[in-house]
Amino acid sequence: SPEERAFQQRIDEGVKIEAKDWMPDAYRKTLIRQISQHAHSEIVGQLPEGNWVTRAPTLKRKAILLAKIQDEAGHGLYLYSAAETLGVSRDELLAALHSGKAKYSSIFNYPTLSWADMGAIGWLVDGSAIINQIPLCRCSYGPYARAMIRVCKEESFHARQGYDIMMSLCKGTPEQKQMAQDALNRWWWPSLMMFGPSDAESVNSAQSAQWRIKLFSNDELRQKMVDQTVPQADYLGLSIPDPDLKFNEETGHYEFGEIDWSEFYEVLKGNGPCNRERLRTRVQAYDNGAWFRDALVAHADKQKQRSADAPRAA
Amino acid sequence: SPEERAFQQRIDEGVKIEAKDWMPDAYRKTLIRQISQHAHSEIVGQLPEGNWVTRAPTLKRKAILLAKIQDEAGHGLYLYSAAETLGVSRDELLAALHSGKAKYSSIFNYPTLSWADMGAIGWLVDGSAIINQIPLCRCSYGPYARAMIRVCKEESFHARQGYDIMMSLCKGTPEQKQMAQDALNRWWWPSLMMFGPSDAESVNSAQSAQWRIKLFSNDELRQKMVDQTVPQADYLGLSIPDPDLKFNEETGHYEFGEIDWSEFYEVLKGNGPCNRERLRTRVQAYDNGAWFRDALVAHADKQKQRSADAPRAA
Amino acid sequence: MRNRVEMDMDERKFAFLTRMGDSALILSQQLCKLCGKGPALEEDMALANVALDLIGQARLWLQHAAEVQGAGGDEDRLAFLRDVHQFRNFLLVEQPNGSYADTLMRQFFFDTWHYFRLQALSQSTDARIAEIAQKSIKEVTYHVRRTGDLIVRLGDGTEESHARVQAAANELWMYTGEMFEADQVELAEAAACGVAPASGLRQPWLDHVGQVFAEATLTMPSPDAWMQKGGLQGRHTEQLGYILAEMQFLQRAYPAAQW
Amino acid sequence: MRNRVEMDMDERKFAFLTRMGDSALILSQQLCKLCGKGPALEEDMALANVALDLIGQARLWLQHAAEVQGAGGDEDRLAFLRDVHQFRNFLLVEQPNGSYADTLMRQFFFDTWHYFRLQALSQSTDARIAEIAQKSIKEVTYHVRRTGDLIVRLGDGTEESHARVQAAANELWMYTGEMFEADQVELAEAAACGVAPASGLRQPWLDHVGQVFAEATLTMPSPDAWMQKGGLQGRHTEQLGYILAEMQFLQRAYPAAQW
Repeated sequence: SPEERAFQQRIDEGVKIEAKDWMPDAYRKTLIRQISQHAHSEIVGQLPEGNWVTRAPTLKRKAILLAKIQDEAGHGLYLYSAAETLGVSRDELLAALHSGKAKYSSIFNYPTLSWADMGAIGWLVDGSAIINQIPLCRCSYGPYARAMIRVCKEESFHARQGYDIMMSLCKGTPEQKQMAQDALNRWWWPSLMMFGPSDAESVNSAQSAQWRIKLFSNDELRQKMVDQTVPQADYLGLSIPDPDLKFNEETGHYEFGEIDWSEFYEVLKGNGPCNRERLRTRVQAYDNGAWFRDALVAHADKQKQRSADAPRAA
Repeated sequence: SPEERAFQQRIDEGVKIEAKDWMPDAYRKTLIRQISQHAHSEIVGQLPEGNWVTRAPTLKRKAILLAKIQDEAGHGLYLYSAAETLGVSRDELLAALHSGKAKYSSIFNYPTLSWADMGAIGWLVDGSAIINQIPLCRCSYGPYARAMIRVCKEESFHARQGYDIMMSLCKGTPEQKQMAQDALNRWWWPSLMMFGPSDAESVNSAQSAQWRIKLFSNDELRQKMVDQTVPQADYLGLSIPDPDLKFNEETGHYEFGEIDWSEFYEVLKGNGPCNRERLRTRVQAYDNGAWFRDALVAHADKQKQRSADAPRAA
Repeated sequence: MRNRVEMDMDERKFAFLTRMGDSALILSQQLCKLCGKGPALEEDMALANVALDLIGQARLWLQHAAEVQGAGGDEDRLAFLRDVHQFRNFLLVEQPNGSYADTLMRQFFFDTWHYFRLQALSQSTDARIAEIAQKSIKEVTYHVRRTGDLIVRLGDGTEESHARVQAAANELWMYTGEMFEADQVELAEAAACGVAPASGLRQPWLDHVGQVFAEATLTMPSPDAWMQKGGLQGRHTEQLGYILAEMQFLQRAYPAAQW
Repeated sequence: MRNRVEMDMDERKFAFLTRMGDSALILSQQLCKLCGKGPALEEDMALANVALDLIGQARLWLQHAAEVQGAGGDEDRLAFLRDVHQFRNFLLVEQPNGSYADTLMRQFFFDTWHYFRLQALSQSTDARIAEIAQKSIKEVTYHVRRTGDLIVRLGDGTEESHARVQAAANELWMYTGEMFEADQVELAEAAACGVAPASGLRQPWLDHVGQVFAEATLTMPSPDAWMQKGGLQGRHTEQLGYILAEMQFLQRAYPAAQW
């Protein structure tokens, strides 16, 4: 249709699409899915780290971790708002999350088993997230692009904090160093899987690329993550749990071993170590909070009624 | 009445009253109150010690403490059974406990704040309980007297275990010794109050004495406890938190300071540190277990029905 | 019944400072448990915010306490290496999070006290105490406004919310008296700082709570009700041991480590 | 993905023994939380009884493990001074007590495995292992009978009790597969003891559970369902850290003390 052609032309010219602009239904749906999935990931992503706030080893580390989790809640807020510009409500999105219809990043279905996981999550998970998200700061949908700019700024801060935790552990006692290595062992492969299946397997990629809501392929981004992370691990004195990992002098890239995608699909299907628990925690929090949210609405209604009933008081 | 005279005569001659014997209503009521209060105390008394089972410092201590708490549940069972011989059901007695109508020993309304409290409770609380209970092994009501014989045997074992914990702490590090002293400071006065108000204040004592369900006065028993305990504290190297305490060479007894009965009455009124919590824990346990108890009854009914429906199978 | 020990000036100041720091620390620790589990995203953020403010304040008080103590310790040694009987926080703040109504009521009772307390201490003649109080009161002014506002909205919200906050108030009331206890430490240190002792905060506290409760259509429990005490002397409820076991695990399990 | 480390015989036996001991220890620890809080006085006593048996067994396994390790440790050092990644218990036993239906189902799944396991080990050519197994199986024979009986009565009790135990079974099922994992340690040590490896217990376990479930009118989840693993390698669920923080507090906080 002519509308579609005009729409695509704007995108090709790098003009941002805004909430009130015409857009194809599929573009809208794809964006709602992608943004809300990202928002849900921020919300659910509070839980694995929340698991260590009460056990942070120093008051300073506790404060930093708590501030980070608070940022994640904030990212959730921006992103739900960005999704809302597309004509869907936060309540609808949460309902989809709670019913299991909407997804969140599978990485949060792994447990956090030691303090070093707070380092590994910052370093690897936030590191991967940033690589995924930086291109999105230039994506075609304005509200999403602007939300991502804020998000990325904070995420890179988080990644640095995570690396700083790893650094302290690696400079610490042998037990601490082992804690760090163990965390790397557990989080390495799941972090690589965060970029999604290999491009060959990935549906919808072409269309999303054309719409400029996906700017690089999963494999390109994954390679970027490996290239960036391996030297960091070397610097920490930690070994990447991949016997096939090696630097290719010609390409200037690290080659890495086969990813066990069966694990990825199992976690996606709900069989990760924490899927049930994460979702249940969120649903319980929401359900337990119903009386609270209802009360705020009821009070606001009463106040409105009161001002309506007492016009002279104004 | 002639029945009453005959009844009193049997008691005076030291003949035990049994469940099926005639007895005055007031005797029955007093016993039900006394025995059930004692049973409730065993049940509620599991909680302050249960608070440290998960934190016992060695596996051996954990096992000993757990076995002790199990004994207390057992004492509760004997005592409810003894009360049931007087024509009241365990469910009725529990209902009275849960509604707050029936009492349990106020001592269990104090919190257990350190491992040393496991020692102090065994040493002082069980010690006091034994002094209270040994005479009851000779009380006029047969089922009660027999239950008390079993109870006392185990209690004296518990008191020794408690003293053993204190001993280890007092021979231990300065922190451990301080833990022991702190526990003694907190449990000393409440343990003295376990014997009840001074005889002058005590109602019903004369009648109970005549019926031989109260064989010594509160003050006599309390004095016995002090006389027995002070040398034990000396041996541990701990000081009794009573500046007025002194040995009277003439009487051969320890004189001790004024008891703060206002505290006793506050705790009795429900204002102890843990009254609300203890009762709530028990009520919750009972309420949460309703479906379980109902199911066992339902299953038993089904089984009965099945055997009735299939007479040939027999 | 307790043995009285004469305290020197540093011991007294140390006790005073840990009372301030421990209550902030334990309350923030309790809020940390709710991370990502609040009733709405906005509440998650607000809770984290309050918890962060309280951790920050706890660090200032405890770091100062450690310096006064002069044993080479620091905020972390005080936070992570003392046992229950050495903590001086109010019993109020160690009470469980319960439902969100309990969490908010606990916070409202504490915030109100905290506000008046910091207001007084910011006039202290002890420059360091005044400085910490002045920094903290900016944050706490926001806390007390927020919780007061929420109590009003929930009290005057639905029947259920009204019942919940009323129950929370009744439940926690007996832990509020301790905040106004003026024992030797309090009296002497308040005098040394040139400020009114905690007992002087009781009336303003009752007034503010009464005002908010009235607007919230809640019944205020009797000011003459029986009050639990002991936190200031290190005699706590059974809750605190569990809180510390969790909070202190890493420092206890890896004593030689730097984090 | 894990680095394989060649184990010598003692390391292997140590791993094997801690697997036995840790599961007994952690399960008993979980039962200890229920002290005085069971649904009936008789259950309180039975639970305490089972917990006592399991503590006793844990002590035997861990004491033996400490001797094999030969580092001068003992049962308490292993119980109280290892961190999460060093524990080798099944994920099953660290799952929360939940409702009493969850507690009983967890126990039933474990008891059934435990029974067959001890039956096999009591024939071990390793005399010490055989001895511990023989002592334990007398107790566990009672445990498995008791829980099987209760599952039948609750499954075939009321609608509510049926729903509760069914939900518990569905919930815990994914933690049962791990009990039959036969990794290097298991295979080599079973061979050394002259007994069948844990994988051989799977069929008898399924048969017994199936039989009890049939009598209880419960639906048995699929044996082919996805199973969680990791406990045997020290990769646990998030539950264990909290369990240990509580259990180990005193030994960690007072490292020099004798109790």
